[in-house]
Amino acid sequence: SPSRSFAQTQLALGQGTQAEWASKAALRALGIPTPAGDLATTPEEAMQIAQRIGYPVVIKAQAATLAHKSEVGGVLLDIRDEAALRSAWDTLYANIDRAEPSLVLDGVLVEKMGERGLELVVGANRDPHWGPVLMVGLGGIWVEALGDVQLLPPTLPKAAIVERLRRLKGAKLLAGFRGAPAVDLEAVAEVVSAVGQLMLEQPQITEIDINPLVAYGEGKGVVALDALIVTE
Amino acid sequence: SPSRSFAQTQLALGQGTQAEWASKAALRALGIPTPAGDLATTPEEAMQIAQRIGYPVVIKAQAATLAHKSEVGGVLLDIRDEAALRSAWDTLYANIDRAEPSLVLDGVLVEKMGERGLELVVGANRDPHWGPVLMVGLGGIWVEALGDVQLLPPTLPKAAIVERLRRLKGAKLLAGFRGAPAVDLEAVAEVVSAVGQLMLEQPQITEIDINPLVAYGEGKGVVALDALIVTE
Amino acid sequence: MKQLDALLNPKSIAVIGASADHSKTSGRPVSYLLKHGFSGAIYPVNPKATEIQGLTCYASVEALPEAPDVGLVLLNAKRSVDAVRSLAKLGCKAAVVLASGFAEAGEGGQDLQEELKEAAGAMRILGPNTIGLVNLSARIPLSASGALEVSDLPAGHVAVVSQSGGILGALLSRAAGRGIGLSSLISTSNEVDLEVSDFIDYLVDDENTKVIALYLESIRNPQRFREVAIRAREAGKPLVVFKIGRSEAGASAASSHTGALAGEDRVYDAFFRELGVIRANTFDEFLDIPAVLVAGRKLAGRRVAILTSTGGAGTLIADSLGMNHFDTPAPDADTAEKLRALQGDTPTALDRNPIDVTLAGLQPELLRQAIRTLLASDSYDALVVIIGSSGLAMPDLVVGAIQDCLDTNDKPVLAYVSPYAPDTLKRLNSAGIPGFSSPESCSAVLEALHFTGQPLLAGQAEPGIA
Amino acid sequence: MKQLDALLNPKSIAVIGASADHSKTSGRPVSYLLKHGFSGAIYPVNPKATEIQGLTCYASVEALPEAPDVGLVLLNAKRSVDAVRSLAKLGCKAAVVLASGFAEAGEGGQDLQEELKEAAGAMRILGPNTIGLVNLSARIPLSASGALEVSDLPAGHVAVVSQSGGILGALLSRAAGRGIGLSSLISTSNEVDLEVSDFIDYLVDDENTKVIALYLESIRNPQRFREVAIRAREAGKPLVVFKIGRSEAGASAASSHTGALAGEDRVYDAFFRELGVIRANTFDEFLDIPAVLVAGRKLAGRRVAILTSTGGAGTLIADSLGMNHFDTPAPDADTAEKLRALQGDTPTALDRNPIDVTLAGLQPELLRQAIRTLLASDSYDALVVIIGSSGLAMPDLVVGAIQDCLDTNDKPVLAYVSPYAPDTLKRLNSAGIPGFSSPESCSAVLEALHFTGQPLLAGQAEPGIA
Ligand SMILES: CC(C)(COP(=O)(O)OP(=O)(O)OC[C@H]1O[C@@H](n2cnc3c(N)ncnc32)[C@H](O)[C@@H]1OP(=O)(O)O)[C@@H](O)C(=O)NCCC(=O)NCCS
Ligand SMILES: CC(C)(COP(=O)(O)OP(=O)(O)OC[C@H]1O[C@@H](n2cnc3c(N)ncnc32)[C@H](O)[C@@H]1OP(=O)(O)O)[C@@H](O)C(=O)NCCC(=O)NCCS
Ligand SMILES: [Ca+2]
Ligand SMILES: [Ca+2]
Repeated sequence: SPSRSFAQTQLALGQGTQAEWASKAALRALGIPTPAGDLATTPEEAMQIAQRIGYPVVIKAQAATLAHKSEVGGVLLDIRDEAALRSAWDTLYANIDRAEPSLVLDGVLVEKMGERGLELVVGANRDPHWGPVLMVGLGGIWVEALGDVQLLPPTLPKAAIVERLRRLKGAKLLAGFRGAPAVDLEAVAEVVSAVGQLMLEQPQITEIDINPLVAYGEGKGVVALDALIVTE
Repeated sequence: SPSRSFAQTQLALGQGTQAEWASKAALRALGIPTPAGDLATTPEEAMQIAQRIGYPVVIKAQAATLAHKSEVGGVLLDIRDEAALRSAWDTLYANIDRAEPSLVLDGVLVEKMGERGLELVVGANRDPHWGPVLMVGLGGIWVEALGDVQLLPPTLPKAAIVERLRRLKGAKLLAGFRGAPAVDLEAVAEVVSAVGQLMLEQPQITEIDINPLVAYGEGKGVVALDALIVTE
Repeated sequence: MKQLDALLNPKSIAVIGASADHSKTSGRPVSYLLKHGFSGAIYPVNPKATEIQGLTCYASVEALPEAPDVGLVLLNAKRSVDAVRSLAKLGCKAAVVLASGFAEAGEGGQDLQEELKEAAGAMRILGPNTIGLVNLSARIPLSASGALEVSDLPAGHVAVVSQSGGILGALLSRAAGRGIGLSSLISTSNEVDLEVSDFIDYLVDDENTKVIALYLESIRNPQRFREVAIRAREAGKPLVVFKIGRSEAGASAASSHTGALAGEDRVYDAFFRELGVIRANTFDEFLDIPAVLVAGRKLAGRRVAILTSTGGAGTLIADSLGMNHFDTPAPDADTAEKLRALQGDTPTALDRNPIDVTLAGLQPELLRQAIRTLLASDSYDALVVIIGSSGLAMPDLVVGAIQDCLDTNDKPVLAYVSPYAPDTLKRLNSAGIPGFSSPESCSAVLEALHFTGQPLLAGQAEPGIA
Repeated sequence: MKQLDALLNPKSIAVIGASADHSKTSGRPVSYLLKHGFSGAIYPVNPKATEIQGLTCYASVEALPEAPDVGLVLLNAKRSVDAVRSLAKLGCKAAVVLASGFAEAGEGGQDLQEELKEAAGAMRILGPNTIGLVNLSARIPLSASGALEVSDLPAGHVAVVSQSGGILGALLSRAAGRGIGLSSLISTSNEVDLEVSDFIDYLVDDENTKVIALYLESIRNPQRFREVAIRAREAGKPLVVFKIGRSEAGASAASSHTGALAGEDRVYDAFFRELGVIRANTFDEFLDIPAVLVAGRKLAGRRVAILTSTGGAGTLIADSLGMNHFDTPAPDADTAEKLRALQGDTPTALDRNPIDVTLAGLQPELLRQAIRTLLASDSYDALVVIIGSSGLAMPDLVVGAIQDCLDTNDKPVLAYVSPYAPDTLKRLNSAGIPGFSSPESCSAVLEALHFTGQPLLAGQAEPGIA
């Protein structure tokens, strides 16, 4: 459970925009679930990781300066075996080379392919006056085209966070819309709360963006599929 | 273009809820695009149709009383060749047999698999006082979870329909959101207008529901992927 | 049309069941007719009296000396049916039936209402269950509304048609209190015969009426409403609607998306918008908007100048306008130059809007010139003048100064009164300057003006065939 | 706290730059102090006069016979700095600086404001660019606001703190006009020293204040605001906020979703909600809501009884409440029985709400019993009494009848006045019965009561660490 304090962990964040792997490591340290996986710098390492976590996997190019990795072919999904992984590795490096020839990757994040669920967004930034502000909303078009988010103070207890989630315009989707299971709101609230905690404890963090946070049925938790932390 | 009058066509609608194929035939008569395809009563007919329109195809069980066909396995998508079609045919009949043993199908609609685009909903019903009322909205969760629709009088000119589409909460999605192409609003307006025309000319129609109407990029038109007409 | 003219402009009125006791509902109409100076013939009818308020009282309808243009029937429901039958027989043109106990009272009442309809034959009926009507232009009150106790009801150019009798009285009183002149008020209530659309149709041709305000519960015959709404639109007489029944669930049993989503109120909304009918969102707006429309000025864009002598209120108005997507740009160089010239030595910041002309509130000539400058400026489509407590000290002076400038052009000019000043608001409206005490009203009326200025979405909105 | 007490409850006041000319801003404060009956020492200071309004006038601050509790500084910006320095030196506890031309006037003004801060030293400053403050409980006006021209400003239990001076005058005037009693009004404006939060902190301990209304442009120190808001909450003194700056684009350059979506106003909204601070959506609500909260009655649920003698207005209120998700259930059998017993022979439909007790408006005893019955009913959490034109004829009678019933229990009771009747509204509020002329206000105040009754989302909302 995400009750650990960030300060208790050994992780140190660098300055500026953090790569996904580093951002996820920080979130994991707080108990926020992320897909099983690790950073690989060679195809062999990638295969060892995949072996350990099991196929299908996804691979994602990692570099702090690589903002929209999927748009340049830096994310490859649903890789089902060693052969596919080996060829995907080459494809990914070729894609990056084409799009950003001078970019040096930190490596490639090899992760267990996530199951489908309801996509949410959880974020935080600092208001110049009020300090940390958390944001939670339904993912994808909901947040982007509709601005359907709730802003929250960083200290809100979990019950209050759940109550706020229910105020989203698209809240029906959380409650088990059209045969889908009701979403694990407790787990979502724990993530929001942990993000709030992180903002309070680490004043050098200016932004956190978990997009998507995939939520599953009640009791089944959530997984942060992508994450971004910015520090100053 | 959907300027023909329904009355000029030879089509006669039965009474009550019309099956998808009959509903689509009525819409087609007005010039509303539907996927290429036809009704088959034997696997052989199905294969002839598929041969003609080209793979991949979808097959859909047809009967006026079959309201939620996809929920009982009555819709099978992305069938890529003859062998797959033959086996899908059997699967579909088996599914229907299991779910509704006493149901006799009109046949099976074999259609060209539609390309992905932006899903809209276009509908109409009769207000007891005002008469025909048209509805247009973004499809899927937008209309269902959010009620994001515009209601329109049946006589609204196309320019006004386009103007109303832009008032949808999710209107950003129409305008080419996140790199997607701007949607062919003219074509959407033509469908809405044709549905209005149909409601005015055919007082026995109580409801029309096109869900989804898939819209493509500007100049690329729309296709009604599913349709339902109810008469009294 | 002619029949309705007899109802709204009668030369002779029989008051059936008129009572000598003013404390009774049936005692009021005759006194109101006298009090507001009706100059035609008044025939009280009551078997128990020979004279009422100095007028000869007749024992029965049959005993009347002539067929009156209108019979105002103050009897209970059952007796009203008989009186209506007698009036129709006599050749009376229209009757107003106040009694309740008809369709609104359930099944028995529904039957009685059918009887009433039969009894009337070709004679027109307003009501039943109505509080009547008031033709303020001609000062003819055919009503028992207590709001008629007030003597100085200002006549003007806003007509009110209400499906609720109680609301008619409230509107009569509120319009008078705010200095908004009305032409006619009609309560249609049960609409056994004459309905809202009939009066819209009539008022479109009424030269005293420029704006028609409708308080609606439901429209019985939308097709007809559509026709008259289009007539009104074409005649340049805006319709402003306040509609209740907004909270009802609406058509719920429907199986399609359209059915589920097309709640009754949303359907009204769609058709109102199509027809160019302005919908008031709050009850206050229901008078605010007509008060502005009746001035007949045109809003060509969304750029608003705010002229103030009190900082706080100007900012408040600017914020409210901004929330509603109006622009409040700073004066252009030319306009700023002209304003600066007016101010003389007084240092003034003219790089902003609200435009703070510190002394303007106290110097009418300066105020006049500032208003003219802003109205004439190509940077603005409308002007809001803020009246603070200094202006309040000499309302006539400020009101007069604004009034003097209205001939500059026909851009809308509103006044926002910052302190509590009901009398100043009344004076403003009486002078043809729409005055408001809430910032949100300023935004709402400008939005209504903007909507009215738009071409109809539906083009000529050819009525549906079905 | 003590320092603020000297500012709000001074025993002696020096008015620096007091003018004998009442037409000048600097001529007003002394007359207002006299007019509203300030009983302490008033020391006008002006080198050009020896006497002002019968009071000895001093040539300079240095010449004052004692260190005053408060110095009210009416000089221009530059001179104000000197006066403040002299006052501080003399041992004056607080100064109010009216002059504009400080931080709000750009860079030069910003420098002058720094000088002012230095000059004040330990002495507290209200302003500059303020219209001052008014302690209505103790009848001490330290202000030049023209709203003080009115003599009968009702004292009460709503405090107003405003970042705009102009709005302070408007609120003073509007509250008086509506019969809403205020405790203190303070305009903080430039906040060189004392800021809104300081006054919240003070007013939480002020026994005359039950509700604190805040007109805000921006909060300089949200952390401190959070602390005092929680103090107010714990003391049971609701904060009601009207905040402008709602239309600004907000933090736009941010790269994350949160940044893009967390517009400044939405952030305020989130924190206000967390802290239990009620946000008024319209300027009218900014007085409507305090008027209800100050009555101190508790809303336990969302079921509202509407008692009316005029059909139309009752339906209008029911519709507005319904739109806002309040329930208006028909009376339960027991309640209906009791109401029927009151009505005697008069046939009344008691299967519905609005509850139409036809004669109640005219028979005070019947009205009283109907009110008591509805308040006592387990079916309702609140009551709206509608006053129609009949009630208007004898306002004292209706107001008195409602007032008599307030002791039944502590459910909220509101009055909606259907006709135009500003005096009746004033009388109602003065009698402790929140009265409204707009249906939307009734819904808004009930919503505010509901919100106040909810436990704080944030629990004890432990202030953030960062
Ligand atoms: C309509 C209303 C005024 C009738 O009053 P009423 O006292 O019930 O009427 P009645 O039929 O009993 O008699 C009224 C008078 O007419 C007289 N009368 C009786 N029969 C008569 C007849 N055939 N011709 C003329 N007068 C007659 C009676 O003698 C009585 O006179 P009085 O007052 O001098 O004693 C009253 O019922 C009322 O106010 N109802 C509510 C109406 C309403 O709510 N409308 C909607 C508003 S929103
Ligand atoms: C603050 C304000 C009242 C000062 O008025 P002013 O005339 O510019 O002030 P001055 O400094 O020139 O002098 C004022 C008076 O003080 C006198 N005075 C000058 N120096 C003085 C001194 N050192 N001590 C005492 N009196 C002095 C002057 O003789 C003059 O007296 P008179 O009026 O009898 O001639 C005026 O500038 C004003 O109203 N400003 C706007 C304030 C405002 O908007 N506040 C925010 C409200 S929301
Ligand atoms: Ca992402
Ligand atoms: Ca479908």
